[in-house]
Amino acid sequence: EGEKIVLVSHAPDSDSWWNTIKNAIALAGEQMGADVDYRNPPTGDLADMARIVEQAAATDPAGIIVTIADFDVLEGPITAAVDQGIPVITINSGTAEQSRALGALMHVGQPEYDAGYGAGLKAKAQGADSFLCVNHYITNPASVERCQGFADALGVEMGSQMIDSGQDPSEIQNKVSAYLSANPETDAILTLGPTSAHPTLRALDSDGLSGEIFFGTFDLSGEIAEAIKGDVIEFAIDQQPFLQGYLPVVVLTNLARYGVVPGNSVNSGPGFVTKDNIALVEKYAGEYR
Amino acid sequence: MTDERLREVSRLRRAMIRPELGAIAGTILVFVFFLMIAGDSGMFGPKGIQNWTVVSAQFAIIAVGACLLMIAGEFDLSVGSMIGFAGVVIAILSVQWGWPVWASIIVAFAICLALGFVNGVLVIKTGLPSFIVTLAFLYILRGLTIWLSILTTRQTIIGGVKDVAEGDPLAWAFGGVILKPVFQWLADIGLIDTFTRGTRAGQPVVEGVPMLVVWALALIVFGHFLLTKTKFGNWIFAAGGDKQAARYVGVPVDRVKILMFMFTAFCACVFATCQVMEFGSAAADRGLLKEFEAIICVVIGGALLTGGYGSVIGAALGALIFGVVQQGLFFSGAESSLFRVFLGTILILAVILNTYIRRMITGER
Amino acid sequence: MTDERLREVSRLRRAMIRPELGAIAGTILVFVFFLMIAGDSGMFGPKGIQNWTVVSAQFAIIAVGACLLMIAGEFDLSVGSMIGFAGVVIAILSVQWGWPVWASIIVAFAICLALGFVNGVLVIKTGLPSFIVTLAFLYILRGLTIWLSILTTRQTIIGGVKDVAEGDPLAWAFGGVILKPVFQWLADIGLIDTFTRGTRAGQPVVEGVPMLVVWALALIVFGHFLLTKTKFGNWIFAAGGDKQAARYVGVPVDRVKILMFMFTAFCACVFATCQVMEFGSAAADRGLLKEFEAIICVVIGGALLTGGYGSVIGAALGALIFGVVQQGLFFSGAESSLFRVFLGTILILAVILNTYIRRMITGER
Amino acid sequence: MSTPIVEMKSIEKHFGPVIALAGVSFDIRPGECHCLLGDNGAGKSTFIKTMAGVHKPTKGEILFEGTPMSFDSPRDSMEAGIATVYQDLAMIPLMSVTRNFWMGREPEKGFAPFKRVDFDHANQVTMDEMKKMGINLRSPDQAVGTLSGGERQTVAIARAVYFGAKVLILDEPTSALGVRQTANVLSTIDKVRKKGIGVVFITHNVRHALAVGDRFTVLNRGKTLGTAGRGEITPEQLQDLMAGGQEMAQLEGSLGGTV
Amino acid sequence: MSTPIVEMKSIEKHFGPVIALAGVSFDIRPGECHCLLGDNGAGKSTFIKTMAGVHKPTKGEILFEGTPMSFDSPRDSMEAGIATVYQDLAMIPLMSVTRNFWMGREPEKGFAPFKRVDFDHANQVTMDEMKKMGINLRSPDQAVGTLSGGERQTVAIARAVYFGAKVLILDEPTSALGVRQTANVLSTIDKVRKKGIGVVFITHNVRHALAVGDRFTVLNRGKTLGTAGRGEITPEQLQDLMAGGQEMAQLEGSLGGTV
Ligand SMILES: Nc1ncnc2c1ncn2[C@@H]1O[C@H](COP(=O)(O)OP(=O)(O)OP(=O)(O)O)[C@@H](O)[C@H]1O
Ligand SMILES: Nc1ncnc2c1ncn2[C@@H]1O[C@H](COP(=O)(O)OP(=O)(O)OP(=O)(O)O)[C@@H](O)[C@H]1O
Ligand SMILES: [Mg+2]
Ligand SMILES: [Mg+2]
Repeated sequence: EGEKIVLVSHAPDSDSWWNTIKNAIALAGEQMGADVDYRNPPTGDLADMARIVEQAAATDPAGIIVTIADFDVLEGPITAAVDQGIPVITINSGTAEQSRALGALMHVGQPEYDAGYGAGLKAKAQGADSFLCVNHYITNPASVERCQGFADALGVEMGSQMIDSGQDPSEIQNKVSAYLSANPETDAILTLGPTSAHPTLRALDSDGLSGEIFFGTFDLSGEIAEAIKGDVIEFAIDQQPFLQGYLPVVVLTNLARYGVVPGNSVNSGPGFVTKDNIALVEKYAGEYR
Repeated sequence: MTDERLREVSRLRRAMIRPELGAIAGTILVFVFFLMIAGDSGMFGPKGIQNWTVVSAQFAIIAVGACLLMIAGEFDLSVGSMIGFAGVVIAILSVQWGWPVWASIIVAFAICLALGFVNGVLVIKTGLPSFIVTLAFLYILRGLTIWLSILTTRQTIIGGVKDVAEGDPLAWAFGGVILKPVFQWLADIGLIDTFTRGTRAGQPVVEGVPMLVVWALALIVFGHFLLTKTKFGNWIFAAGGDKQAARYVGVPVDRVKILMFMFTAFCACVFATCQVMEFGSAAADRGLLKEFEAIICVVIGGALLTGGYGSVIGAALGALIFGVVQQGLFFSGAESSLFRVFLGTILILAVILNTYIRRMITGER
Repeated sequence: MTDERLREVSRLRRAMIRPELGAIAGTILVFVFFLMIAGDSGMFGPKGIQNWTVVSAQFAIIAVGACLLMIAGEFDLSVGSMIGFAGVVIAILSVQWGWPVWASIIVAFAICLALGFVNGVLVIKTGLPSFIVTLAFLYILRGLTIWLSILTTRQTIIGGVKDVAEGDPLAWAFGGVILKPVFQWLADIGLIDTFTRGTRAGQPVVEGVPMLVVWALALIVFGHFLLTKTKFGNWIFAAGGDKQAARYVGVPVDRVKILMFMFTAFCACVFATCQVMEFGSAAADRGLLKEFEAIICVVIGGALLTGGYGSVIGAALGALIFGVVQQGLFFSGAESSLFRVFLGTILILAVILNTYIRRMITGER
Repeated sequence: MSTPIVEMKSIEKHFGPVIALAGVSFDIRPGECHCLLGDNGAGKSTFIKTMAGVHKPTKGEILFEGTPMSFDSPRDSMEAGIATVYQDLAMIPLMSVTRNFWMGREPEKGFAPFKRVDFDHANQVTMDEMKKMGINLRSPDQAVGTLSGGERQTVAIARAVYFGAKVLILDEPTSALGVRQTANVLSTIDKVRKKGIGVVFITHNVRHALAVGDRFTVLNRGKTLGTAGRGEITPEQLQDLMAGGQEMAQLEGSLGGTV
Repeated sequence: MSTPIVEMKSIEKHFGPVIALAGVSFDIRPGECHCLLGDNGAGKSTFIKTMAGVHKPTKGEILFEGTPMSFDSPRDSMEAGIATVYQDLAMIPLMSVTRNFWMGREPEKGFAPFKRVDFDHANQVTMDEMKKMGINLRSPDQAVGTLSGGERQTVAIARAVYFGAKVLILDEPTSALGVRQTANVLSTIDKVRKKGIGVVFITHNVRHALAVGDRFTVLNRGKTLGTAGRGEITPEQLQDLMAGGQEMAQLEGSLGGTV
């Protein structure tokens, strides 16, 4: 009872997507009777994140859950924690191979590049051969991987199709709109989360292009669910963050209590939420989905 | 000093020597530049014009506040955080607590004005530089915003404001567009294009004048009038030029500065409210780095960072330059990560030009 | 002025009146506070101490540069962007272009010093406020960093530096730890814990003193000596106190300021290099907002934002406070979004305390 | 004699550990020029700043036309009728002469929410007043920062005189002035006094003080050494008092007795 | 007569549209005190700033001990041997008296990479020199910002005198000073002159000028009105020249001829 578990993410404070995970660990902690802490670098600086991992290890918890935002940066701190005898589960970004190389018990997540690639394949199947990737957090390496995967699946060189949109909704809307008017032949759009998806929806709406352009996005929210139902967004890539938060807590507590652990990594995504399965998802979008 | 010791200065040159000259020159340059490289990309069609107008108007709203405050000798780094904070307050009150939208907006304005007041009083009473005080508020308000929104909704994006704002007696003043019939008529007589494909085929490409633009224009006119025509404007210059001297001759410097902090906060709240009403959601990361962007507009517009000198028209042109350059780069298809490089370069060139102009005015070497 | 018109001032009070007094008091307070609320969380175990020491050392490295520059009357908002830029330069040169790591490091330092020089020369020659010039560089360098890294690797992160740095004659000076045998010995005699489980069982929990800490100490000692003991230090104070007056009496103000800009850039580059060597990768988002953090440390440490007053020891204590608070809040398990609220509050309290102390020194009311 | 306009009673002022004024009493009557003299650091500027509402006295009482008063800001004292020209001039370099001249009392035209400053009128008055003081301005839009020290001094005095007042305080107004401007200022003091205004005139120059002063108060180290009326004291005595009675340098002879 | 230390030939200086100096010639010889007089805005400060390397002349030639020189910065002129006390004092308020006194020429001890400022020595000298000028400092660590205007003036002069020089320029050094301090400064000028140093002394006070001056040059509106030796000119003539020959105010009588 009361095992202390720490989850260290790479996301800045204001990243809304991580709330699902926060909600999931809160729920899992409550159900399992474990004490789960969420830690993140306030500005999203990965070097700060490494310090937080080291620090989490210094408090000698029953387990650490950590994202592999950057293998190089986190290799030292994570292996040190593993060497110290602390069980580690990796989640979210990164691959199962990297997880194994770090000595983690398992990985629950979705490789960013593959997710982007999967989205690209869907777009290609619809006949897209040019695209726009709206990147609202370009300084974060994972974001570029997603766009890159999408580009590779379409088989086009990635250049100025990935725009550095910034985070201001009005600027995003107008930048998307400007790009589309300068490149009217664009036939697919990928947004990397609600921050860029919502303004993009508005841009398409005010340009009268809603439903005209193939539109895929990462992650879910109320507006995105609405747009999927309205045939504006084709799909949302759902990596089921809930699982990424919930599962590791359950596994780590059970490991601490009974010494049991599953033998394999879990691919929590990419799952594609489309018009067909939206009804189920919608209710908890943004909170548990 | 009599005239014999003055060299001839042409009338033209004298007329040109004004704070906003640099910004005027910059605006012309920027337009010529983009007309050349992106003239055929739709940037100067009705839709394109609306595009950069809206972006510029956003910058202008916060730039007017920052401009008056800067002329009064202070500046406010908490503008960006205040934008995020005000938005989240409106969304929590209206969506989570179920208050009417107009009440939420009024409360948000009241809170922002109070925060501006606190900023001002802290700066005045402690004698600390406003950089430090408002930097502290940059952190405090951003932290509170994130904490509040997670506490009440478990999310950092709070949506659904659009639904509750339907038919609200105040919300229309911040979202939406006006003059729709005029634009419809313009489209009918063929002066603006209509959509040819998509869901809106047949409608004019520009629906009307967004309220955002109306607010920007109103604030610019108000700020300009206040600064150049009124007694209070003279005091703003005085408070920023030399606060000790101003105080000696009886200018209520403290009151002027505190009011300007409140005005800046008011502008930030207008910005936030417009954004919430237009996008129907508030997020904890809204307004990030907006404080710098406001300062950049103001400085491009010819104001002196140390106070006592500047013009609202200049700041508005600075906002226009900022908006046009940002959007223009997208229209012209330049690599978007280079935007920051352009922005920095323009900033430096603009201030160098402005400094040269100011030296001509004051005659210093 | 003779003594009859002075009220008695106790010797103790006089001895206490120094720029870093506020920081000293703050440090004590912060330690007492965390000993109370997080004393048993491992924060004050060897591993915990190492953790906040390293974080504080990081802040200290940039704070020393920012401190001297601020005393010289300028400040540099491009520090954070420069950290990102320097890291990416090292990674591109060594990993992508295959240069030896030592050469890449030297080139990165050369580029940073050159950038510091450009910053300085622009500020001096144009007479513009450093806020604006370095704000421009904040944007320009961040833009270049993103653009360069995407251009060469199609990613905003470049890894693999660790592999190429193996056995490099210079890389060890920035990554890794020293005094390993001492710590092994301390562990052997039982002064520090050893790991009790895992693959490292038996090894000391703290391996040695990280080079980062060594650099921080070296820079603090150097800065303190330079500022308080040397002629050049006197000139730094003079340049920041009143540059016109300093120039009149023959202090080479321009040279002093430019050198301080270069020193700040040097510190940023040390920071970047240590980070790249330790983590083996460089990313475009490194150093985000570090400029503010450096300024906050310096101001908490008692320096005057307008120049001419401050202390390196104070800045170092400011960095310690910052580091301990940041890590301490994590140790004590407080909600992390409230960290910013704390930080802002501490900042305001610290400057108010410092202002009070400074007023006692100068005797102003 | 008429009752004093302002009466200051045992004023003390401390700055932290520094005691700048240790009990100074002083009064000023309508139509007189009361000279305040004293060594450097004697506390003259501090004293008149207390009178003008810049500093609040640590101890002591200020009576304005017989009633106790406490000025919280320069604005208060200005409104009561005390105009001051400070030693460190209250001018804003980047602003025009007109704007500086009218600062704090801008003339307005138009109606309520659209009240505007009447710049035409303001410019006209400024040019006229400056001409009266012997300065021909290039244009009223000229920034004050481009004027020489003496020219600025003149603007400050012209402003104080124009806005009339019951008491006009001049802190070393002549120290930076040329011969002609000095003569102008002295004759202005004379004119102002004749209008029934009380003038407080601070100077280090015995000859200037004697030329226009009706009474002379000498401060030394924050205390009053005494007040003398015109004719009750010789220039040499006054000078000795101002120097605090200490030994003077040997050059005196060639200066003809007074510095 | 000995050859001049500094000779300035037809110096012109323009600030944008303002012509501050329209051809001024001037020289200073060892052991003499050359007074530079003139109305406000005549260009005196501008002229000596040109001599001190603060401004570069727009036109004209500067000869230092016979060879043409061009000073790029105050440092250059200081190194050549020109010490200047500016009208706007070159003092840094937040720094201690000692640090201000030695600014730019700090005494050092120790060896190469660890050279330190010798504060003990510096403090000692500062206290001594200030005492010689008649000012007793509380402590050499006192911030200059806490001194009165006159006390600061004295620090600036003491510094210039202490560091000796071939030429000492004083721009209105007495304007803010009390009687005793003024007498001190004048006698200091006399002492300095006797050591063979050339002194350039700017003042508006005819009596101060006549007390110590050997030659008198009057500037008016950026031009020289002429140079006169001691005894070649009466105080009244000099005063008339300084006022630019224009009509003087009627107070003159009571001032005994000179202001
Ligand atoms: N704000 C202040 N803080 C501390 N000390 C002060 C302050 N203002 C003045 N003093 C001190 O008070 C004393 C009187 O100063 P004041 O300026 O009134 O002298 P003064 O008579 O005007 O001299 P001067 O003739 O040189 O102008 C001086 O010793 C000065 O150092
Ligand atoms: N930096 C400058 N820029 C423009 N004009 C200047 C500058 N410096 C001085 N002037 C002008 O040059 C003229 C001469 O000024 P200067 O300060 O040399 O006069 P001065 O003889 O020293 O007067 P005072 O006796 O009042 O000190 C003045 O008209 C002044 O306005
Ligand atoms: Mg005084
Ligand atoms: Mg002068």
